[in-house]
Parts: sequence; C-alpha cells; structure tokens
Amino acid sequence: MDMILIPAVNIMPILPEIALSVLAMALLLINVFSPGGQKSYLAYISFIGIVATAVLVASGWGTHVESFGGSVVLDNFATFFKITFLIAAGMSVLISDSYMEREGCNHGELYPLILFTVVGMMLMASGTDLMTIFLGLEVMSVSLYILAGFNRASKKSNEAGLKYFLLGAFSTGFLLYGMALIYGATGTTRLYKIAAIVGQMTLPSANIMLVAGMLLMMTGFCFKIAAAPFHMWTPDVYEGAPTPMTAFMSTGAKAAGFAALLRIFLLALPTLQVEWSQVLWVLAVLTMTIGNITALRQDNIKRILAYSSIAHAGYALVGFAAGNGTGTAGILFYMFSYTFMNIGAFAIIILVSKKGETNGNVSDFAGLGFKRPLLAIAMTLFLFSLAGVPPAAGFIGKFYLFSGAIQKGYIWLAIIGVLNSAASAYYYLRIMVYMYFKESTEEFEWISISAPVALALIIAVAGTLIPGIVPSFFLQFAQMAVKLI
Amino acid sequence: MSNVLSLTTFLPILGVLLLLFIPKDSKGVLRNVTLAVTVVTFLVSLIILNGFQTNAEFQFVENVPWIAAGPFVMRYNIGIDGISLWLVILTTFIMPIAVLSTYTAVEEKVKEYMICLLLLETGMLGAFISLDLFLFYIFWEVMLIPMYFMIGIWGGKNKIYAAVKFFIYTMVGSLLMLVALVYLYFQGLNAGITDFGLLHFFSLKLDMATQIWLFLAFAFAFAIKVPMFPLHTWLPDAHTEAPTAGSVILAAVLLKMGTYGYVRFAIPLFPEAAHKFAPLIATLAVIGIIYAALVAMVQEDVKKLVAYSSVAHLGFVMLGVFAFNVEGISGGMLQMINHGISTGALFLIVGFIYERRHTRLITDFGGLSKQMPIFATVFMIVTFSSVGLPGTNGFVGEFLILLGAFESQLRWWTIIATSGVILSAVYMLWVFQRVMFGELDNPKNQKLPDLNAREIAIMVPLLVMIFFMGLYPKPFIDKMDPAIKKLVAQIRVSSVNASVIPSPNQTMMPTGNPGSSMPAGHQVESAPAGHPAAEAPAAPHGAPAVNPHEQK
Amino acid sequence: METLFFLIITLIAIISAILVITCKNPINSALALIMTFFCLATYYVMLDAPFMAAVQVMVYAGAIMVLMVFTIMLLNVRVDATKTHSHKVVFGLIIGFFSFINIAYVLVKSQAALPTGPYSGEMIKKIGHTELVGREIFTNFLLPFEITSILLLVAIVGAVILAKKKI
Amino acid sequence: MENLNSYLIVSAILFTIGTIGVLTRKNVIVIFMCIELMLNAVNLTFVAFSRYLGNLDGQVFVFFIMTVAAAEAAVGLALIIAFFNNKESIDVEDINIMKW
Amino acid sequence: MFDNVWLIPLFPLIGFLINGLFGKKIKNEAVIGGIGTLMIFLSFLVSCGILMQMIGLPPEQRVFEKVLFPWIHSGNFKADMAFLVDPLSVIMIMVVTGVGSLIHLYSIGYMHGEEGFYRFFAYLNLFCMSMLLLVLGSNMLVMFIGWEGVGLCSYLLIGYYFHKKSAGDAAKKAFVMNRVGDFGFLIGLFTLYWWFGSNHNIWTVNFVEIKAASHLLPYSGVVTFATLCFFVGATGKSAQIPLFTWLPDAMEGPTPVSALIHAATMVTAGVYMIGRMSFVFVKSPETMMVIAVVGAATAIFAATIGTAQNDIKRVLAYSTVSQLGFMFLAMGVGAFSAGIFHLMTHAFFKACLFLGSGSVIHSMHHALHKIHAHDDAQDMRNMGGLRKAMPITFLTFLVSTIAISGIPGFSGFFSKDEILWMAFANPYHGNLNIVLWAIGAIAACFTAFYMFRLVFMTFFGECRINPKAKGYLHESPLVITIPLMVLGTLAAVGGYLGMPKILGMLPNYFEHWLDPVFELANEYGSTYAHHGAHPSHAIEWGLMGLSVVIALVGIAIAFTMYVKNTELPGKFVATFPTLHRVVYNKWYVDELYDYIFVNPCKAFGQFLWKGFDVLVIDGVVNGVANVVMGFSGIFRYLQSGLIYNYAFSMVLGVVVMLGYFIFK
Repeated sequence: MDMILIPAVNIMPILPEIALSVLAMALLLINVFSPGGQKSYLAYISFIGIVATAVLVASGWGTHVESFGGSVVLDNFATFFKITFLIAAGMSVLISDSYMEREGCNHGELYPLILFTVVGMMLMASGTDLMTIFLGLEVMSVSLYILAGFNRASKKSNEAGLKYFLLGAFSTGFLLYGMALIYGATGTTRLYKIAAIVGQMTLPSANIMLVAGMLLMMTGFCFKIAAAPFHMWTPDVYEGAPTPMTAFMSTGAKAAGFAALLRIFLLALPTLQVEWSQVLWVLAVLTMTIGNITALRQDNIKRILAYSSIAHAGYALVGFAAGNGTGTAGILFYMFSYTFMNIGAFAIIILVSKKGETNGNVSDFAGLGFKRPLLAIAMTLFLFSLAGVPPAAGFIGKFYLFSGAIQKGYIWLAIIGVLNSAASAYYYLRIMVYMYFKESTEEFEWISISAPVALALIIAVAGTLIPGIVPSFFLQFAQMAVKLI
Repeated sequence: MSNVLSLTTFLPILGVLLLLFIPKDSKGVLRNVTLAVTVVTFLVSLIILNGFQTNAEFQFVENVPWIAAGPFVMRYNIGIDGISLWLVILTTFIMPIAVLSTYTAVEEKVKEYMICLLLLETGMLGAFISLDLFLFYIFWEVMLIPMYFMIGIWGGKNKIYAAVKFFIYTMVGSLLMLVALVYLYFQGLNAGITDFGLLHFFSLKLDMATQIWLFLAFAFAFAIKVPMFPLHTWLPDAHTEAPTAGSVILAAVLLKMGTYGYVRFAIPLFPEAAHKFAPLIATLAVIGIIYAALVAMVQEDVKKLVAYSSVAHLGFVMLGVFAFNVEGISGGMLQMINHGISTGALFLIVGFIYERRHTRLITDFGGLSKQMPIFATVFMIVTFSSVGLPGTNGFVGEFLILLGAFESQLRWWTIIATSGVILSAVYMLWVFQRVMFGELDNPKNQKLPDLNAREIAIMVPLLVMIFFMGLYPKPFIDKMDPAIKKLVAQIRVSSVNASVIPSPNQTMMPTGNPGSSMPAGHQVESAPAGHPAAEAPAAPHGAPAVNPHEQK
Repeated sequence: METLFFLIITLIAIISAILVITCKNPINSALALIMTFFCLATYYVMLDAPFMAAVQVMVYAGAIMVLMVFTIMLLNVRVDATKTHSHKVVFGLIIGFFSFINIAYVLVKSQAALPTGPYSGEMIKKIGHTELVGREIFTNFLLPFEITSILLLVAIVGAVILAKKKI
Repeated sequence: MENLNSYLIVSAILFTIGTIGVLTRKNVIVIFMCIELMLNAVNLTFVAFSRYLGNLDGQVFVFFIMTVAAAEAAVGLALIIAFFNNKESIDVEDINIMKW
Repeated sequence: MFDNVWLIPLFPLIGFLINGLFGKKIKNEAVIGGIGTLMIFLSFLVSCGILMQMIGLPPEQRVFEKVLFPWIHSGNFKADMAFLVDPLSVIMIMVVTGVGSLIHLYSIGYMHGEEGFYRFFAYLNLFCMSMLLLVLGSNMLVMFIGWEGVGLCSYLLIGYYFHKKSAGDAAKKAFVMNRVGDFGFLIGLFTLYWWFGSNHNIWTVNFVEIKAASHLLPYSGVVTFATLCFFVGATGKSAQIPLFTWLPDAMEGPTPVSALIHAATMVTAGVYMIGRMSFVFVKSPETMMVIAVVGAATAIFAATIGTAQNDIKRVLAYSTVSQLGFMFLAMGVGAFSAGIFHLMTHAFFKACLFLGSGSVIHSMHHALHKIHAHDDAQDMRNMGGLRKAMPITFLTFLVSTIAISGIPGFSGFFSKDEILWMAFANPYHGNLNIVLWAIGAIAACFTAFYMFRLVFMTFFGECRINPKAKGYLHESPLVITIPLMVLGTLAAVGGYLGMPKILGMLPNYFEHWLDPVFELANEYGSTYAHHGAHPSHAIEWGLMGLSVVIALVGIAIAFTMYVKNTELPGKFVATFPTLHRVVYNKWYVDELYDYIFVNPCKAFGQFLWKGFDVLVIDGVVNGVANVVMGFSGIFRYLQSGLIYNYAFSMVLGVVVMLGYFIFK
C-alpha cells in the first residue's frame, strides 16, 4: 500500500490560530509551573499576545488564500471578523483580572480558555468547510461552556454553564442534522463545491432536503447568536456567567455565529436567498421584538443587557435578511462596534457591582451620574450607542442594517426595526434615569478602576465614538470584507 | 470667513471643552464663561446676518465629503437661505438669554447644566444649517440628548416621566423619518442622485404613492416635534417639568424644528403629497388651535398654560405653511420667530415667579401688579405679544398666516382658526388677571421683590424684539422673501403637474367651499378668461343681475 | 435475508432508544443507550463502514457511556424521585411527532445528490475501509483533524477546572 | 445494501426519540444521553449518505462528531458534577435560579 | 400741513413714553398731567392746522395719503404704515384730539392723588395715539392697529383699579368682546382682499385703492359676507347687540376714561369704520338692513335698561349704547353723514355728561370720604338736590341732557332728527323704514325719560346723601369745570354745523363737508334703493314736530315720576315686579352669555383637558406603553428558567420553519 502523502499545506491562513493556540498552551504551562496567587501577569501576557495576533491578522488584509484543500480561507471577511474577535477577547481579558480576583476564582486557565475560544471563533470565520466550521464552533462552544461555569463556587455560574451546555449540545444536534442533509443533497461539505453544485441545480428551492438542511443549520447558528425562538438560554446564561465572560460571549460568540452564518449562506447558498430571507425576516422581527419588549421589565442590569443582546441579534438579522451588500456590511460593522459598546457597558457593570455579583440591579446605579461622572458618561455613551442614537457607532451600524432592508424593499422590516429601537430606548433610558435623575444612596466608594479596566474603558469609548463620527473608514473595510464572499 | 457657519455651529462645542477645565465648584466662572460663549456665538452669527445676500440661494455653503461607504454618500453639506437664516439667528439670540436666566435658578450641577445648554445649541444650529439629509438627521437626534438630560436632571417632580416621554415620543417619529429618508435616498440613487444632498432631491420625480408614504413619515416626525394635535401631549409635560432655560429653548427653538422640517423638507420634497394632505394637516392645525386654547383656558399651572398656548401658536404656523403661498409661509416663518421670542419670554416670566415663590399655581398668586410693577409691565407686554396685538410681533406673523391661508384653499379652516385669536385673548388675559390683578391677599406674595437688574437685562432684548418686529418687520420679511418665493414656485409647479388646476368657475363662488379645489397660489392667469366679474370694468355700476353667481 | 436482519436490528434500535427515554432508572437508560449504539455499529457494518463501527463501539459505547455510567454512579443518582409532568410528556410527544413528520417528509420526498464518489462497496472491500478513511482524514480533512486536538485539550482543561475538588 | 431511505428513516426516528427525551426527562444525565442519541442519529444519516454517495466525507465527519461528543461528554459531565456539588441534585427542574 | 399728519399720533406716543417710562420717577402730578395734556393738545393744534388747510382746498383735492414707512410687504400683500387725510378722518381727529385734550385736562383734577397717576396719563396718551391711528390709517391694517390698540388701552384703563376684581373682570370682558369683533374684522378683511386679488388681481387693503376698485364688487354675495364680518367687528367695538354687555361693565374705569373711551371716541370706531368703508357696505343691501335693524334694536333695548339703573354711570353707559344704536341705524339706512354727525355731537354731549357725572361722583366721594361713610358714591339714590352745591356742573349737565333728549336748538336735536328722518325717508329697506323710524322715535322718548330721570334724581329734589356729608359737598375745581363748560357749549351749539336743509337757516356744512367721502356710497345705494315717492316736506316737518313732542313726553314722564310724584316709581315697581327685575338686571343678557358661551367653554375646556387630553390622548400614548409593558410581563414569564421549555421553544421553531417550507 502506498504511503499517505500529506499534501503540502499553506499554513498562512491559520497562522493567527496557531499563534494563539501556542500562546494558550504556553500560558497553561506557565500557570502550572508558577506559584498560585497573583495571576495578573497571565492577563497581560495574553493581552499582548492578542494585540500581536491582531497585528498579524491585520497584516493579512487584502490577501485571498485558500488552504487545506478548501477547508479554510484567508480573506478580508475572515480578517475583519478575526479582528473583531480579538478586540472582544482583548477587552474581556482586560476586564477579567480584577473581576476574577474579586470573585475569588482567579484561576490561570481562564486566559488560555479565552484564547482557545478565539481560535474556535476564527476557524468559524475562516472555515470554508462545514467540518471546519463545525469544529470551530465546537471549540468555541466547549470553551464557552467552561467559561460560563467558570466560577465553580457560584451557583449561578454553575447553572449558567450547565444550561448553556445542555442547550448548546441540543442545538448542535440540529446543526449537525442540517449539515448531514446538506451533505446528502450536495455530496460534499466544502462550501465552494456546495455553491457550485447548488448553482447548477435548476430549482434549488424545490429540493426540500437542501432547504431543510439550510433551515436546520440556521437553527444551530441562530442558537449561538441568540435569535428567537432559539434565544431562551441567553438571559439566564448571561446573568449567571461571570460578567467578563458574558461580555465576551455576547460580543465574540455572536459575531462568530454571524460570521459562520454569513459565510455559509452567502458563499454556499446564495441561490436560496429567497428562502432564507423569508425565514430571517420573521426571525429578525421575533428576535428584535421579544428581546426589546422583555427587557423593558427587567431589573437586573446584566439581564437587561442580555435581552438587549438578543435584540441586537435581531437588528443584525435585519441586515442579514436583506442579504445585500449594504445589509451584510452593516452586520460586520455592527458586530465590530457592538463589541466596543457592549463590553464597555459590562465593564462598568463589573465596576459598580460588588463581590458575589451583588449590586447588579438598575437601582444600584442611582446617583452614579454625579458621584462618578466619568464612568457615568462612558456608560451613557455606551447606552446611547446601544439605543442607536447618533453620533455613536451603534447608530451608524443600525442605519446600514436597516438601509440594507430598505434597499431590498423590506420596508416593513425596517419600520418594525426602528419601532423596536424606539421601544428599546426605554430601558436604556431607564438606566440613565437611575444614573442621573435619581438621588444616590451610595457613595460608590468600592469602585476602584485598575489600569487594565481603565484601558478597556478607553478603548471602548474610542471604539464607540470614532466609528460613529467618522464611520467611513470602518465601513469601507466592512464593504470590502463582504465583497469577496 | 468662508466657514463662519461652521464656526457658529461648533463654537458652543469649543465652549464645552473650555468648561471641562473649570472646576465644578466655581459656579460663577462657569456661568460667565458659558454666557460669554453664547454671546460670542451670537456675535459671530451676526456676521452671517451681515453677510447674507438677499436672494434665494443658499449661502455660506460648505460641502466636504464625510461618509462614503456602500451605496451611501453623506457629505458635510451646510448652508443657509432666507428660511433658515432667521432661525439660526433666533437660536443664537435666545441662548445667552437662556443662560442668563439660569444664574440663580440652577444652583446644583451647574457645570453639567451649562454643558447641556451648549451641546443643545450646537445640535439646534446644526439642524438648521444642514443641507444634507443625513447630517440633518444626526443633528436632529443629537438635540434630543441634552434636552433629555435637562428635563430629567434639573426638572420638577414628575421629571422622569416627562423626560422619557419626550425622548421616546420624539424618537419614534424621527426613526420613522429615518426609514423614509433612506427609502428616498434609494429612490434618488435609481434616478442618479449620488448623495444625501437635499437640493438634489428637489428635482426628483416620485410617483404619488411613494410621495404619500414618504411624506407621511416625514410629516409624522415633524408633527410630533411641532407638536400638532393629537401628538402634543408630551409638550405640556416636558415644559412643566423642564427648568426655565430648558422650557425657553424648547419653546423658542426646538419646536421650530418641526415646522422648519415641513418647510425645508417635507413640503418641497413631496409637493404633491403635501398638497394632498394639506386639508388634513390644516384640520389638525385648526383643531390644535382651538383645542389647545380651550385646554389652556382651564389650566391651573401657569407653565402648562403657556405650554398649551404653544400648541395653539404652532397650529397657526402649520396653517400658514400649508397655505402654500408666499404670505402664508412668510407668516409661518415670522410666527416661528415670534413664538420663539414671546413664548420664550413667557417661560422666563413664569421662571421669575417660580424662583420667588416656588409655585406655579395660578391660585397662589393674585395682585402681583402692586408689588411688582416692572414685572407686571413686562408680563403684560409679553402677554399682548402672545395674543397677537397689532404693533407687537405676534400680530404680523399671525396676520400673514391667516391672510395667506385665507387666500389658499384653506379658507374655511382659516375662519375657524381666526376664532383662535379670541380664545387666546381669553386664556392669556385670564391668567394675567388672576396672577397680576386683584387683591394682594396672600401674605407670601406681599414681600416679593420686583425684577432685578439681571432679570430686566434678560427681558429687555426680548421686549425690544417684540416691538421691533411688530412695527418694522420688513427686514425680516425681506431677507426671507426670495427664498420663500422660490419655495412657493417650486411647490406650485409641481402642483400644476399633479393636475390640481382649478376650474375657473369655482373661483367665483362668493366664499368658496372646502370641497372645491382652490388654487394654491394666486391664479392670476385664470382670472380674465370667461369671467363675468372680469368684464365688470366695462359696466362700473353693473346691476346685480349681471352676475350670474348671484342667483342662488 | 438482509432485509430481515435490517428490520430486526431496527426494531432493537428503536425499542432500546425508547427505553432510553422511558426507563426510570438512569442506569437502565444508559444500558439501553449502549444497546442502541451497538445497533448503530451494526448498521455501519451493513453500510460498508467497519471502521466507523469499530470507532462507534470504542468511543461511544466504550468511552462516553462508561463515563456516563461512572458519573451516574459517582453522583449516586437513583430513580427520578418525582414524576415527570404529564403535560411535558404530551407536549414533547406532540412536538416530536410533528418534527418526525417533517424530517421524514424531507427525507422521503427529496432527492439526494447523485452518487458520484469513487468509493464503491467493492473498492472499500478491496483497499480496506480504515485506510481509506485514514487517507481522507490526513489529506482532505487535515485541518479539522488538527482542530480536534485543540478541542480535546480544551475539554481536558475544562473538565479539570470544573470538576477537580481543589484547584 | 438496504435502501438509503430506510436508514434515513431509522435515523429520523432515533433523532425524534432523542428530541422527545430531551423534552420530557428530568434527569440531566439522561437528557444528555438523549442528546447523544440525537447525535448518533445524525451519524447514521451521515454514514448512510456517505455510503450512498460513494464518498467518505460523511464518514470523516462522523469521526469528528464522535470526537466532539467525547469532548462534550467530558465537559458536560464535569459541569454536571460541579452543579451536583453545589446543589445536590441533577434534576433539570432545579436548574432554575435564573429565570424571568 | 398734510405732510405733518404723522405728528398727530406721534405727540401722544411721546407723552406715553415719557410718562410710561419715567412717570414713576417724576412723581409731580402737575408735570405728568401737564405733559399728557400738552401732547394731546399739540396734536389738536396740528389737527386744526390740517383742518384749516383742507378747508382751503377744493373738495375733490381733499384726499391725501402719507406713507410713513413700509410695514408688512409679503408676496402680494402690501401694507404700509400710512395715513389718510380726508374730510372724514379730519372730523375724527378733531373730535379725538379736541375732546381728548379737554378730558386730559379734566383728569388732572379728577385723578388728583390717585396712586398710579402717571400710569393713567400714560395709558390715556397711548389711547389717543391708538385712536388717532385708527382714524388716520390709510389701510385696513393700520386701522386695525388702532382698532386693537384702543381695545388694549380700554383694557388697561378699565382695569386701572386692578386690585378690584370687578375691574379686572370688566377689563377682560371688554377686551375679549372686542376680540370677537376683531375676529369679524379680520375675516372681512381677508374676504375682501382675497376676492379682489383672486378675481381682479388687485391685492390691496388700502382704502383709496379699494374705493377706486369698488365698482367691481358685486351686489351682495361675497360683499354681504365681508361686510357682515366687518359689522361684527363694529358691533364689538361699538357695543351693539349682541356684543354690548362689556360697555356698562367698563364703567369700572375712572370716569374720564368712560368719557373719552366709552363715550366720545373708541366706541364710535365701529361707526367710523362703516363710514370709512361705506362704498363697500352699501353694495350689500342685506348688510345694510342688518345694520339698521341691529342699530334700532340696540337703541331701544339699551334705552329700556337705562330707565331702571341707579348707578349714574351705568345709566350713561346704556345711554351710550343706545345712542350708538342710533348711529348704526343711520349707517344702516345710508345716512352716513348723519351718522357721523351724530357721532360728533354725541361726543360733545356724552363727554360732557360723563365728565359732569364724574364731577358729581368726585364731590360725593370726597364728601363721603370725609365722614368715613361707605355709601356708594355713584348711586343716584344717595344723591339729589345737588344743583345748589354744584351749579356749574349742574348747568353743563342740564345743557347736555337737553341736547341728548333732542330738544330743538341743541345739537342732539339736529343730529338725531336727521337720523330719524333718513330712517323714514331713505328708501333702502322698503316698508321696513316706518318700523325703523318708529323704534327710533320710541327710543328717543326713552332717552329723554331716563336722562331727565337722571338729572332729576341727581340734581333736584331732596338731598338724600348722608346728612353728615352734606356740608362737604362742593363744586369741583376749575380744572374740572372748564372742560365741562367747553363741552357744554359745544353740546349746545355743535348742531348748527349740520342743520337740516329744511330749516333753511344755515347750509348743512357737515353734509357738504363729507360729500366727497360718501358720494360714491350714495351712488351705489341709489341703484338698488326702491324708487318710491319721495316723502314731501310736509311729512318731514310733521315728523320733526312729532319727535319733539315725543321727547317732551319723555321729559314730562320723568318730571312726573321723579319730581312731582316721587312715590310713583316705587308703585310702578310694585305693580310690575318682574318687568322691573328683568329690566334692572339688563334683561339677563350677561347671564345668558355666561350660560351659552362662557360656562360651556370652560366646561368644554375642562373636558378636553381632563377628559380628552389626559384620558384619551395620553391614555392612548400611555396605553400603548402599558400594552407593551404587559407583553413584557408575558414574555418575561415565558422565560421560565427551565431547560426543557427552552428546548421546546427551539424544537417548535424548527418544526414551524420546516413545516412552512414543506407545506407552503
């Protein structure tokens, strides 16, 4: 029998993944061999590593390299998302240290796990094979299950991890069934080949196996991005998970879900756009509405942001339903800017809350506005950005998402979207009402801002303001990124 | 000099930066610096006024690229014409007054307050000068934020409800407008328009159905801001709760955004739809006038009363604007400025007594004339300006509005609206009487000091403007006239295209009837032909029988 | 003959699957599940995939189920103490029915892609299934294979973090 | 070889049974087993398709799914143990501190 | 001189500004009053100059327009700040400045020692300026400034004693009722402007231009509408039915105010306006009829109320309303110059009467004040026999009373008789003319009755004042009596300017003077008037005699009831209690208005606010919010925290999605 010839591979497309994996493993080793106690240096190392990786990723802008026989690709789309994941990870790392210290679960494994998560996300964004994407998803998910339950001593964290795990695994079943059906209908798992085969079909939408496969896959990814009716885990898990991990999950994982969705649907199944647009139209409406409306009556601020995160998935789905350049570029931009504003908001929640994640209710923010004006201003900025008020980045993002829908002719979708935006303003305003309009009962003397958190906040503020005021620069990248797929 | 408009707009932002470096405890410095900034802004805006050429063109135009991504191109495109000129000046004029009014009224969180004021000024100015629809939208929304905080932080008892209501109410409208805006842009894109520049869209021909939907979206947003009946309920709440300066700015400038939006955007962009909806909007405006007056009449809170009077006044403006002729729109524009001045002054007056007595209930007052003669005089002048007494500014605008509306197809509406002048006298004089006249029997009122120098200094510019604009409105009208003529021509041409040509016979009906479509402008052309009365000069003392329309 | 065999295996598989979700005792469920896994392994053999059958038995029946049974034992979990809500069952059955109808409809009514691949039953028998799969994994699917290593590493780290008594 | 559809139907039945199990059972471990059953149903689909199509992609996929299942089992059981340590229960109805 | 016409309103304006801004600092009453009086007197001098110049011009050149500055120019609309000098406006400025000067002078004495003395003079000057603008305005808009301006001043002056609630109410009532009239004025203006503009491309509100184009107006139709609107304006300003109730209440103001504003000048603005636009009004026979009927009705209606009042000023107020009714009757029957003539004579004698009553009140008040009594100084039941104490006042008062009663030889006779004659003879309204004449005649009878009742109750008979105060009663100072004497003289002789032709002693200067103004109107009127037989001189003589008899009858009744047989009024009241109560309470018109307009308006306002604004609109707004919040609650509880529910939701989603595509 002849030898198995391992083909010559170009590892350039997965260089960042390799770099991060190596870094993560190194950190694991360092953690094992270093004495316990202070683990901050791990955070610094991983942050530096993330920044370095980001540079590495950014340097690949503009190239288009396929590798591993079409399993993975390096293109602008992947690069854009990878940068987004790295930002999410970097900022989460920055806000993790002091939180974990406070909550008493400062295990060194946290940072390698975050890095592995990013590896998974990156594979989702750059994978062009269902297997790659699936495995990337699993790497990400498994890591996130662990991260969600990372604070073992906390019942809430436990529960969050377990819920996330059970439902995640359940959704994986559907995702895999979908992939199986796609495989059955096309005979391959390579996206390019699927695209070619589906493209040759005379009437792909008549092939119910293909359509069903698409729907089941969509189910799986919609679970990850927290779209209704697959969103139910979100508030519970977000509430229970350690706050920095919530921040990470709500931005990075969501972006990764969208990356994979976009990659598969736009690359492999563009001929089914009529079908998936229809579904996404409904999902977008459901997601926005349920997310926003449920958030109105919440008191726990993490839960509010969880519902808000569902709603934001809905907004992004509006752009996805449109499926045109404007809408999809809008998703990219939105995920990018959402990362900053959401993590920024969570950072402030971390600062205001006390050990054991107490003090996390809206009313605990009363009087923050004048006791801690800078924090409050930053929070206000994030909230306005989330609400989509100019000149914050969130507005531009929403603008492009809804514009995509309008361009496509989905006027009603856009109208429902903006009405949702208006409704959402209520609960964002409610937080501001407490911050500014209510007299404080607290002096907030426990708030101490460590340097990494300060850095994270500065990054978040910059990342919320700059893309809002001069969005052109970022939007052009987003446009270029979606052009290739 | 070429970017003096930008300078005016962003000077307050510079002021904000300046304020950031002042410690928050030195309240005096904060106040004075803010005042200085607003005064300088006003002075700079006078350069604009001075350099403004009386023609219909946009001037001081700046047009630089801003966003270009995907299908969208947004530009930093600003400029003013006669329509926006006065609103800009009004804004810069009101701001120092608003700042000055806070010297004693706001004692807490002065720094934040001043920052809000300055941010608000930039937002308002920006909205007035934007010639790019997207830019306009941005400023339009940005305005909301400082106002929200002003109501919410420095407001009264029910401030949270008022602030949130204000914000969400306005946001719902403006977001729908955003959808329409984007839709319009894509329509333009198909027609070869490449950016959000307002002027491009004037030439865009849209089919009727599209126009109607787009117009409705725009009109809805603006109607909320105006506010028109029945979307007005946020206003009394917002006004009542807002601090004095907030109320002043809200009344003087913010509400004008709505009417300005109609004049600048909704009507010229969708003229046929505007014509189609003119009766509806006029109906709402007229209902607003009467309704608000009746409601104002029974208010117990002075501030709420003034707020409702705003609704009535803005109803007049809407009526004038939807007359679609030069008189009506000029009147509307003038009335916007007038309302800014006189209602602004009224809110200041309410502020003065509120500062002294910490109540605004009418029943808590009475006989203040005796104790506060200067205040009484000022209040009286402003009251009469508000009811539109000839010789004060209020009259000129109101008169032109009614005249213009009467000339247009809105004749019957005008007649009802005119009765609003009776009602305005009723409620304004009634409140004046109850507050100022009668026995000074409440002991708390017997020690009230009269206006001090600062308060007089606040009021004097307003009083001067009240009389100046009432007696010599020519400079104001002249500057806006060409722009309005152009606007009228623009929307009339379209109306002819939409075949709203009146049948000559109907024009002879003695007083017209609402069903008959009267020409929007003056139908000079149609008069001579086949027109019994036009032949009358041949028989100067023609017997009644000559006129067939006499026979009923 | 083969059809009969298939039917018998199917019967066993379905019955044991139903047992998985009906047994009160989790241990019984686990055993039923192992039974199902064996049935599946049989299917794989019938489908000319002996390597998959072997892996199925080793990984699933061997590793995963052992882990499960071990956990059940460890946690000393017994019969469900309280009864399952009947409405839960009703809703579950209804939705399961519909979901089955849907999937079955999809599977029956649609047309899979045409068999174009090179691997016929004879060829597999000739070269050997394990080798063919190995070739595929190490050529075309090298990257996913590498990713699994990371996945397993993560799983190990996670298991340690979460379950170790003292870190 | 049996008809492709027979295998697919069998897998659909198994998948459905797994789903129903997830929806109805209370024991977390049993639920997890049901999920495994679902995954196995998918595996059967893959292998059946793979055989039918004559390419081995599906079987490779199954191979990876098994790996993933193993990893998930490790993490999942660890989570269950952690949960049990906290709550002394693995009843799914006890996983509800966070709601509403 | 014509060119300096702008000086006329300017002087009072200066006076207003000086007194208004610095009056409080000046403090010295003499200076304040002096400035006020001087300013209006300067206007009077300028007016005299203009009059002189105009007399020197041939009639057809007696029209002059002075444009001061452009005011509102917008689109087609053009209104300048411009003045029109023509015979009509000259008469008016003479009356306004002349009577005005006298009243200013009188006020120095009357208002002596009042708090806010400077305020009073400032307002008075402002009023004069407004009134002058009204009569001088060359277009409707300038007229409208004055029109509203006098309303404002009336408001200010009625509310002069602002601490009295009744004063405040009366002031507000006056302004609001005037506003109702203004509403009509504006609509009329719009209608004319629009009609001319849209039909003939003549966009104007200028009187001269409208006059030039007036031949284009059709008879009735739009003109009726417009003129009726204008007439509504006139009824508001001139206190005609239905908008007359404010005038009696306006007596809350100081007496000089009543004399100047509510007798001599402002209230005649409506008459003036109809005269000014006679060429339009006359185009509509319907409107003319309405005016005549309303005028006649007001004349008789107000006269009846006047017979039962006890407050001296209220009697005069109703008398004013009634006399204004006569003027409108004149306008309505096309006797424009007669109406204006009566306006002038009425200004003389009614100003004199008011000032005289003021003098009485002043004296009474003073006397009562001395003894610290709180009796009503204006109630005639407290007076009586004052002729001895106040001879000058009495004499001038009596002269004016005779004049108003229509005794031949005094001014009122000439003007009133001309009106009655024209009502009878002018063929505008067919057979209605006899009715109009009859009503006018009866009203004249009533006038004589209640005026002499007033005189008898005040100056004759027993002195009913608090005996202690009797000694303090004395004649008013010169500054008060001089105006009385001047006005009394004018009341006596003013009529000779417009002596009817039939008497033949003097030419009717007045009518000739106004001929150029009303020529066109008379011409228009003649085209539709019924050309019946023109009544003969004999009838004219007969009617004149009849009216004299009627007046005498009225006087005789008053004499019988209030001098000879003073129990009679009491008996009368006892016999017809209801009638008396109704008449005494002004036919309950105020209550009727409250019932029909004021209260429903307030109630409706309350309803709109509490019922509609708060409940319905805000209810909808908050309701939407609450519904959303309700959904929030529902969605929230769907989030049960239970994994199988979440899984169920997922499966449901899958099933629905698949089902849709399978079975669509």
